Amino acid sequence: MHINVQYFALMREQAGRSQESVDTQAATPADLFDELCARHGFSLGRDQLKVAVNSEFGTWTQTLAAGDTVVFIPPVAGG
Amino acid sequence: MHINVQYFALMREQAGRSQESVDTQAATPADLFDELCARHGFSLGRDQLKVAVNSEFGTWTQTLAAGDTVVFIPPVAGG
Amino acid sequence: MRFSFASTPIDTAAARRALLDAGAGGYVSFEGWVRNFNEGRSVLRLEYEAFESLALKEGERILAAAAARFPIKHALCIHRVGALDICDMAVWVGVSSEHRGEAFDACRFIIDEVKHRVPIWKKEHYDNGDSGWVNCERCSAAPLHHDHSH
Amino acid sequence: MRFSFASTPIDTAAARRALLDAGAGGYVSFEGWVRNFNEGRSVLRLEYEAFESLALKEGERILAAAAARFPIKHALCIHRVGALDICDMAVWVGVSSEHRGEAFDACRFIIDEVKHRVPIWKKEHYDNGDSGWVNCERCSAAPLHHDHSH
Repeated sequence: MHINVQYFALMREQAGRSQESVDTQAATPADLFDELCARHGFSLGRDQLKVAVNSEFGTWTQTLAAGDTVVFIPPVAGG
Repeated sequence: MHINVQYFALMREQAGRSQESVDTQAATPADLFDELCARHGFSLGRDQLKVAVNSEFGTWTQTLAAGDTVVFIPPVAGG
Repeated sequence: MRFSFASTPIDTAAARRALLDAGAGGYVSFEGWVRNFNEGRSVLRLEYEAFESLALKEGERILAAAAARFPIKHALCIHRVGALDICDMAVWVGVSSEHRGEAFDACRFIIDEVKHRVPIWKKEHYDNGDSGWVNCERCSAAPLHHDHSH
Repeated sequence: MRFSFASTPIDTAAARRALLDAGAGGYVSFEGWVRNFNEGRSVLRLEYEAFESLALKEGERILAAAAARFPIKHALCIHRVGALDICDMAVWVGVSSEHRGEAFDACRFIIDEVKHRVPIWKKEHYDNGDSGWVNCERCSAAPLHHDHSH
């Protein structure tokens, strides 16, 4: 199935793009992250990231559906 | 001796003036207050006022000198 | 560190500029606004009066105490005197500091101390035509039994 | 209650006007300013980037939580995105309330939560030509041993 992935900040720089459409068998955000980490070589691990699915905070173990938009959220630094 | 007295806020309204020069034998601000209270009929008592002598906080029992400026300070309400 | 009085609307933009500092990461300001009621009474307007020569000294002492107590960069306080309407700004406090916690703490310390220590008085004018000096009229109405709950 | 982003300097005067209320006696505002150093490094300029669709929701949740927790009249928060220089305002929070205590408490609550929860990132550019994403670069440099003391 196709999943949309958006990248921000350090993740955007390391992925070399701000978004991509991924054709994947990943059932969960955790599976998807591991697949994309192997491709892009992210320096941050899952324990340092949060995940959002369709512009809302999600969990690493929730089930992904075709067309979902996923964001891996590095440590924030607002203000 | 002559003492200058300045009045503010409620004290000013009750004294009917913002300042006066008083010829008095009062040795202390407490004595001076009692003398002026008898004349002007202040509604606030000494326990509700503070006193300043020459633009600095003072005490009711300090000794007054000729030419001193005394202010009886009602409860404040800044801000 | 400066405490001052204003007889016209407080220029907060100019005051803020005096607090800018390339080493400051946080800026907290407080404004006291004239409310349309106080202690259950409907207020139409206010007058502020100050014993300025002593108030300026006491205000400076408060700013110096804030600087000694909290690691701040700069602090200012400006208080209005004269006639004010509802929503007018009666007092402004601004503090800049390296980190935000100190700016919050110092700003609150300054306004709390100003309200308690600086010889400034406020006369409220009510919608029924009455008026009264805040903190004074009830004391004087019942000098032997005032409970200071106001 | 509104949380928003600005790609140009924050208009604090307009934002403040939105908080005016004849029943409000206190107004507290916080500004985050770009400091010229952070964690011992000399900073020349910053870039802020936000995951805006989620950040706006999270920001609104913070403002709603502040209104539920403190008896305030109005609250707003505006965060810059894009390139900022030293002394520029990165974030503004304003709160009005009947009494000043709640305005201080709510303003501090809002900025603390915004810094911890809202998906916004800050890239610092240093005087030696280096740059780095705050809270990320050191984690990624030592992912197995990061102590988060920064």
